[in-house]
Amino acid sequence: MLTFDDYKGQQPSWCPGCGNFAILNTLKKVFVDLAMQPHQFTIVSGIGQGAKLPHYTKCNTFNGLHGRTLPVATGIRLANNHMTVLALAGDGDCYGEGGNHLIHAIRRNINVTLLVHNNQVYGLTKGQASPTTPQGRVTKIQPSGSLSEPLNPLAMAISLNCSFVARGFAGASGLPFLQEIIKEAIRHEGFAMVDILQNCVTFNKVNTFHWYKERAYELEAGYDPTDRVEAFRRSLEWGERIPTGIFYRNDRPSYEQGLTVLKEDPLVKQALFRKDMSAELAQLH
Amino acid sequence: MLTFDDYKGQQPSWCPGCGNFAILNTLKKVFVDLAMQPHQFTIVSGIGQGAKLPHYTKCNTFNGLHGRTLPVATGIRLANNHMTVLALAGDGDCYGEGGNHLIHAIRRNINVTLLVHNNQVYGLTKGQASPTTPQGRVTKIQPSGSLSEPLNPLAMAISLNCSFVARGFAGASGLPFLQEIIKEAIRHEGFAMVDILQNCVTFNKVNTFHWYKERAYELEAGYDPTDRVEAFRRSLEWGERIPTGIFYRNDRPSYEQGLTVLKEDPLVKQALFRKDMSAELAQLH
Amino acid sequence: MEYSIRIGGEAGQGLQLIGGVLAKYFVRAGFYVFSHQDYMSRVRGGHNFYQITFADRLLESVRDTYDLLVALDLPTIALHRHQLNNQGHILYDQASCGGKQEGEEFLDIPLALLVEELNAPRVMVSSASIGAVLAVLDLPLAPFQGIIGDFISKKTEEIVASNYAVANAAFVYARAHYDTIPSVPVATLADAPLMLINGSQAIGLGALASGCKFYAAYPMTPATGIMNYIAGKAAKYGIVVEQAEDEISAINMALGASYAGVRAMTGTSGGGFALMTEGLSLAGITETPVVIAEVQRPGPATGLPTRTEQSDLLFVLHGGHGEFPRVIFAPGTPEQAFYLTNKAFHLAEKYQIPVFIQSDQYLADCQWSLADFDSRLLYQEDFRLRGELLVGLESYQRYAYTESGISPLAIPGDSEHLVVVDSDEHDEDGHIIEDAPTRNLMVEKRLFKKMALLREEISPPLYYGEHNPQAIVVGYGSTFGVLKEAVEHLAGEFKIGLLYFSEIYPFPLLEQFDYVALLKEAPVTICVENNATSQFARVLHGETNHRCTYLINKYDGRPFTLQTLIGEIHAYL
Amino acid sequence: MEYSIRIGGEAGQGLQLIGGVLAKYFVRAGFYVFSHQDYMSRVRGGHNFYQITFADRLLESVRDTYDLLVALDLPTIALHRHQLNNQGHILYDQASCGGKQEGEEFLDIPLALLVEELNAPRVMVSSASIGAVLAVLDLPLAPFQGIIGDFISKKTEEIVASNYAVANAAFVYARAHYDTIPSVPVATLADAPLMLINGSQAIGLGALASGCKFYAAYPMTPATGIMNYIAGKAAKYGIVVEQAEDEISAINMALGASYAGVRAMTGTSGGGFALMTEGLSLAGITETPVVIAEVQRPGPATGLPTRTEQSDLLFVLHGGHGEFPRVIFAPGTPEQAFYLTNKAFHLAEKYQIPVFIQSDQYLADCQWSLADFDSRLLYQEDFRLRGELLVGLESYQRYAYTESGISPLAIPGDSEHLVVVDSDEHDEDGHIIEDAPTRNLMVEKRLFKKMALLREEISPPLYYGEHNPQAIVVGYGSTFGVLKEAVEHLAGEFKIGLLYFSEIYPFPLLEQFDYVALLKEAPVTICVENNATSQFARVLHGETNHRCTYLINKYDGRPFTLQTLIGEIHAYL
Ligand SMILES: Cc1ncc(C[n+]2csc(CCOP(=O)(O)OP(=O)(O)O)c2C)c(N)n1
Ligand SMILES: Cc1ncc(C[n+]2csc(CCOP(=O)(O)OP(=O)(O)O)c2C)c(N)n1
Ligand code: SF4
Ligand code: SF4
Ligand SMILES: [Mg+2]
Ligand SMILES: [Mg+2]
Repeated sequence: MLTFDDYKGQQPSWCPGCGNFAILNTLKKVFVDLAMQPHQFTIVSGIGQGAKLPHYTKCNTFNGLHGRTLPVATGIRLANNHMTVLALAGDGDCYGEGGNHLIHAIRRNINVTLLVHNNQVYGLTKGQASPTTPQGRVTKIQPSGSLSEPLNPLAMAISLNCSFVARGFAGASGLPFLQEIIKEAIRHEGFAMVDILQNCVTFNKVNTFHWYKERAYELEAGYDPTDRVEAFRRSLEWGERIPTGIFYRNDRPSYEQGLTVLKEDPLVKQALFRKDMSAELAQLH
Repeated sequence: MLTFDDYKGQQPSWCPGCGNFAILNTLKKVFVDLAMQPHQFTIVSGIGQGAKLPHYTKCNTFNGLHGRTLPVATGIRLANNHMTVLALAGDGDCYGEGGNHLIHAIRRNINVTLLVHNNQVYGLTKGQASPTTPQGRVTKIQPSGSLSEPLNPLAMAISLNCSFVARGFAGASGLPFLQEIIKEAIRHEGFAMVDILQNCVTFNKVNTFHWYKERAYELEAGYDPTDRVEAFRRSLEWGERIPTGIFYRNDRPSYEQGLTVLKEDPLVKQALFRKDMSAELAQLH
Repeated sequence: MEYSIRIGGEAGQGLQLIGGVLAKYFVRAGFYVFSHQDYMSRVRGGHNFYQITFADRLLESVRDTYDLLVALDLPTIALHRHQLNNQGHILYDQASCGGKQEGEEFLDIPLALLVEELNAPRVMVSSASIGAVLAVLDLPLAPFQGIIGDFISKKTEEIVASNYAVANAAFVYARAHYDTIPSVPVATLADAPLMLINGSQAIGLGALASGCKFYAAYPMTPATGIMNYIAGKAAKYGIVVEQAEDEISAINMALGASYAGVRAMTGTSGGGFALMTEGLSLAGITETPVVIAEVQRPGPATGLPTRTEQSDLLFVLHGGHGEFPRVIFAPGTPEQAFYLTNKAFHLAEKYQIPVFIQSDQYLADCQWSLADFDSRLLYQEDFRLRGELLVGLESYQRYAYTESGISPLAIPGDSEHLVVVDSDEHDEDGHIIEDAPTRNLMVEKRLFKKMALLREEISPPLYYGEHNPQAIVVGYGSTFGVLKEAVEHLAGEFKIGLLYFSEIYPFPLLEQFDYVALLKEAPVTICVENNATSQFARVLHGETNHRCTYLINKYDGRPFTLQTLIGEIHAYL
Repeated sequence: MEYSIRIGGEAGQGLQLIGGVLAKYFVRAGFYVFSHQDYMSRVRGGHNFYQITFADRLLESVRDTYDLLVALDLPTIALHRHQLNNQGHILYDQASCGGKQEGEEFLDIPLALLVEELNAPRVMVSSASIGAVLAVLDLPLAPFQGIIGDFISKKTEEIVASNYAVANAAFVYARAHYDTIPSVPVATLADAPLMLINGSQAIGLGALASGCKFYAAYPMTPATGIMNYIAGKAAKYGIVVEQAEDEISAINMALGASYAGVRAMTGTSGGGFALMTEGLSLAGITETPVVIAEVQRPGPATGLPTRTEQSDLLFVLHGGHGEFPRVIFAPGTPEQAFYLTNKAFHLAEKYQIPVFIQSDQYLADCQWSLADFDSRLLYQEDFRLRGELLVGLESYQRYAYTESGISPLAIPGDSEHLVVVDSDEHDEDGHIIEDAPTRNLMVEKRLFKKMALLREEISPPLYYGEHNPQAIVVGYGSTFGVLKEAVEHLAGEFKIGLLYFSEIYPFPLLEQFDYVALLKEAPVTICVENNATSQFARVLHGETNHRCTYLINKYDGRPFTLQTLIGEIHAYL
């Protein structure tokens, strides 16, 4: 039996009070709950504060480029569909630099669990507006306030018929629920996106832990996550009340399920070389 | 008074029967209707079959890279917000390679009219699946059929609160309506996306002109394009019946309206150089 | 004996079918063949041509002139008749070329009419053209039947028969109206029949033969041919071929797959490669093996998208931020392409680095007739930490310092050992570091140690020619064939040699062959490149300190053609 | 007189405030100042330091050792005490450094306690440190009051007063307990007060002074400083500063804005530049002026994101597919950065090309004390077809062939003439073509003709030193200051010179200054670079055929420091 401490990694370099600690601890609990052996899963991350997380636990790790988590995660799954793959990214990473990959990972329905550390700001680069930053927020680069409409990742994912769309909140009160959401997301066969509201004590002085805490609530029991239009409607709720939970899910087949070459074995387990190329040569005669 | 023939450009290089001809002619009619002087508007396009269009009419033209129409169009509008800017792109160009720019152009609400020549295929590169290609479609690269869920551009735009979202059909029956839609789109202050169903006689043998014609219908009179959830619901309609028309619009301010430095004059009309830098130097003392 | 045919017309008029079938026919008939395509960036219309030379000896380049021009439209006649050889002929149909043409060279065949008379669909005019060509060349029609099926999408017996009937009608008509033109002796080949193969297929085949299990790319001319080929074999070989949403994704997917334990590849042209350079740098710091086919076309930007150029060498050599090792191969024939693709996979995995196969539209699309490749010559060695190597392994560090700089490459999930890779500078475990000593050690391990060993892996350049030549022609990549034929031609008159590089970087050492001494001693050295700025000559100078006496450049999007190149070289001799 | 202070501690402990205020203080006090920051890629924690040297003569580099170490935590003492000069001191607070430290060099000041006693917030420990430092140096506290306000976000009178009170408490305490350490004579400057300016500010200022109206970028360390500076001035200067969704967008936006008629710029670091290379090539073929600041950090990939390196030179030189002209400047001081940014805008528009300002984290973040820049030296010429030039203009072709290769640059919408640009190869009108003759003409116009003229625009390198030196040190870019100080130091003992390049490409001609002859005649030439593969030495060889005798490289992410570099050069003399 693996315990929480078995997932201890490097010393985190986050600011004291950063919401990333809660996400890290919740994840470790999920690993314990699901009895995930460290070598049986891979965490892919980009560049940003949240993206440092895999170093702070025990797992196979691909800490790649800013914005490019999902292509790497997709490549891993296609090469080894027996590997559990989590992708961790910041809101800048995943909705900014990497926005295109998100769209297409959702379309593919690749069996990857995406956790977005959404602190509504670029943390590591010191406080610029991110795609989820509220309109009007003043930063060094936007001294008269950010002008763009903040991106609603849940609505967008639902519009793309993402097979699992959820939001969690990384504050004490929200953690047990977040833990359940992430567990469901990992268990889900197909692409699962969990947008996690995370405070940044240093650069986001508005959407603080308390700000979220006052607003976040759980989608009511009896909420039907299979109704796409209703899910869309609920995803638009933002402001005084912010719903968390699994907004939408469907059971369209995962990408891997559609690939006949993966029917028997993952690519990585298949024969390496084939000496006899004569059939291919003959075809060219 | 400008006439249709005043917009004659180079000889088109499209296949006979290609839906792009209808789009070209409709556009020229729009130019006539709106009395747009060729030098008063710029068409930005990417690389693809539809993207060749600006050469086939008369206008300022920036025929740039595959996938990068919207950043160029945005740059033009920011430098000169008195210029009418149209962006033309293929479904591969705009929803594939350029997907990220679409998300963020919508968020900005930059005053650009985007026309997507959506033939559900990569035309210029000879028939690969595009983001809007139906699942199961066989191509050279996808010999067992395309696996991804086709992208629903309207639903995605609505989820991003795009301020003008429409679909047109480039077949004879749909042209007068398309013409009206494009006119509205150009008149709209803010980002306007028009997805145009266009046949490709060479590489899309399924979604032919007739296939579209049988299915396309106009959104009913009395349809309320300001109801976002309803617009989302209608945008999901696809199959035996395909709605066309203006699905959604809102009047959030355009990006340019929010920029104080553009309040008086476009950048391009502002003073060029300032000799006296002493205030800035003094600040460094 | 040597005979050239140029078929000209609009896109959509069946040039590829006519040219493809004829090239295959000639190979099957026992000739050596070389074919070349010149096409515009459009699907219909415009002006394109397809040129085939066949002979009784190895052919490796495009001829400036031809013996038979098949004109599918009037512009073809206007554009190409001046390059017809003496006694050459122009085969055409009045109906598609604006009426009867006057002149002895014209062979007037009512192709469209013949098709109509048989109630066959108009597209079968292509088969009629083929029938007429074969008749004119006095070659039998029968083998056509076994070939045409491979070139049409719906290969039913009925359609094949119908094509044959049409071809036959034209064949009979041509026989009846025109004497057969040249006397074409069917060459008898000593051994096995030849393959007809282009560079894209050769690279694809090389990938299959090297255990490639993953190919991710975004469509881009002229690189798409590789993807098409591999996709066609994917089911059989157990390969995932993934059309990515963009090139950034393509290379990152390939890195993900490679990290997960399979041999992975991507391919693109210059514009797509530009988007991959950040991922290339990621391969560099994470030490993830990857093979990249960069298939050049004339730039900058969209440039001339369906044409050829060798203008990305320095970009591929220096692309990506920061400093890391790489290998670049630039094959000159499908044969080189096949074996070098195999060597690319071999070195990529052995050294855990990105390796390039740099090709171009010319190599990608031209067809060579070649003997079968020999699978026994392939590198097929697995460098991963697998099976027995894992037994009892106590600890594992992805970036362990070693004598060679190469750390053991484990597969995540294969054992309890974790595989941690990082785009930040890292320690032996793969975790982020910022201290100077670790950084220094990692640069030494990753860059200096590996580069030193890599140099030893590179084969010397090829040299054809005299021992003490008056002049040496220098070249690399896809110009191999035309350079070789040109030098062979000039060798009658001059003491001349060809120094040819297909393994470009790192530059070959001098131990096995001191080509620098050879260059220094030659009174004249001439570097020939399909670009404007002599990129290879600059690399050569940087690596060897030798500056070539003369530079021959071509940057109009067209390949060098044999007779013109002979003339250009001759001018410097 | 020269005095160095190093302040060490964790991110979040106020290093930037302490260092920033002190540097400003010393400048205002009439000293020359040089400051340097060493920080980790994290917002809190880790280990960072800030180093300031002040003196009565121009300072241009980092010292290896220092006279005063301000230790905000215990690791600082452990890590840095060994580099303390003889008679140097360590100022610390027992409370934050794990208790009392034994040793004569320790100056123990209860900073936290003093803050607490005043009921001031903990962050004000920074002001206390400053007060203590000033006391120790025997400098007056009063000027502190006028400076502190610029360094805190909420600049109310109350908070300023409170900071002052805290500083004063520490000042008084230190005065009471320790003799003032060195006798620091306040230098008297001949003329105007100096600016304290870093490379980012200088580039930003250069952009303002050159009529830049559009700056698009994606945040990336260490390039963000330029964007911050310009964003702060945008309202005043009428500039749109756009945070793009990615770097691809940033460069394409800049090209759109430039096409539309305004001077446009983008900036990024290596990884972001990798993503811009396709757009760079687009600038090349469309002939769209653009200025690109490439601010280097150690790669590959994420590398050491907050540190310094000169490892992207060859990437910037050869980045982008296809062949097109470009200019690269690599300034060595804020002064050079300012004037070269201006020249970059000038040449970009004059020749309608991309021009680079290549900087690095060292240049970006270090602060120099410099005299005011002189606006009269600026290029401020408008090359667009505007106003009178448009009157009566009958026709317009964006890519008209001209003697110089430069076609008139019109602004869309300014007249009835249409401006058509294309990423495909095009004719004079800007429409797509595929024929060979037009292609050749365009390559000649765009590349050959312009490059020939561009060469004439480049200033010769700088040379400091003897006429017939025994040894020449060669360098480029941000190492200027340390090279100059090192060579000045060695000049006492050796006949030595410094040959320094800040205008890198095209390479300077020899007409004005035959630096190649100089190099060839010197018995020893030593190229010093902040990278692993001697990229500049390779460019130098390619352009001049001169190979340096020795190469000094540093690739640990840290800049060269003066004494160490002197030692390394000395070893080769
Ligand atoms: C190509 C590229 N562009 C820019 C950067 C610089 N960069 C690093 S992290 C980051 C944004 C961080 O924001 P986010 O993704 O929201 O993560 P957070 O730090 O807030 O957790 C940026 C812009 C980079 N590393 N690579
Ligand atoms: C960076 C880059 N990648 C790939 C290409 C090749 N390419 C040109 S057009 C095109 C797709 C065309 O499809 P679409 O955008 O749908 O336009 P259509 O031809 O169907 O109108 C591609 C992949 C390119 N020009 N640039
Ligand atoms: S800057 Fe913000 S996101 Fe980053 S570690 Fe600190 S609190 Fe967390
Ligand atoms: S290939 Fe299709 S999209 Fe392209 S021109 Fe032909 S019909 Fe139109
Ligand atoms: Mg964030
Ligand atoms: Mg399309």
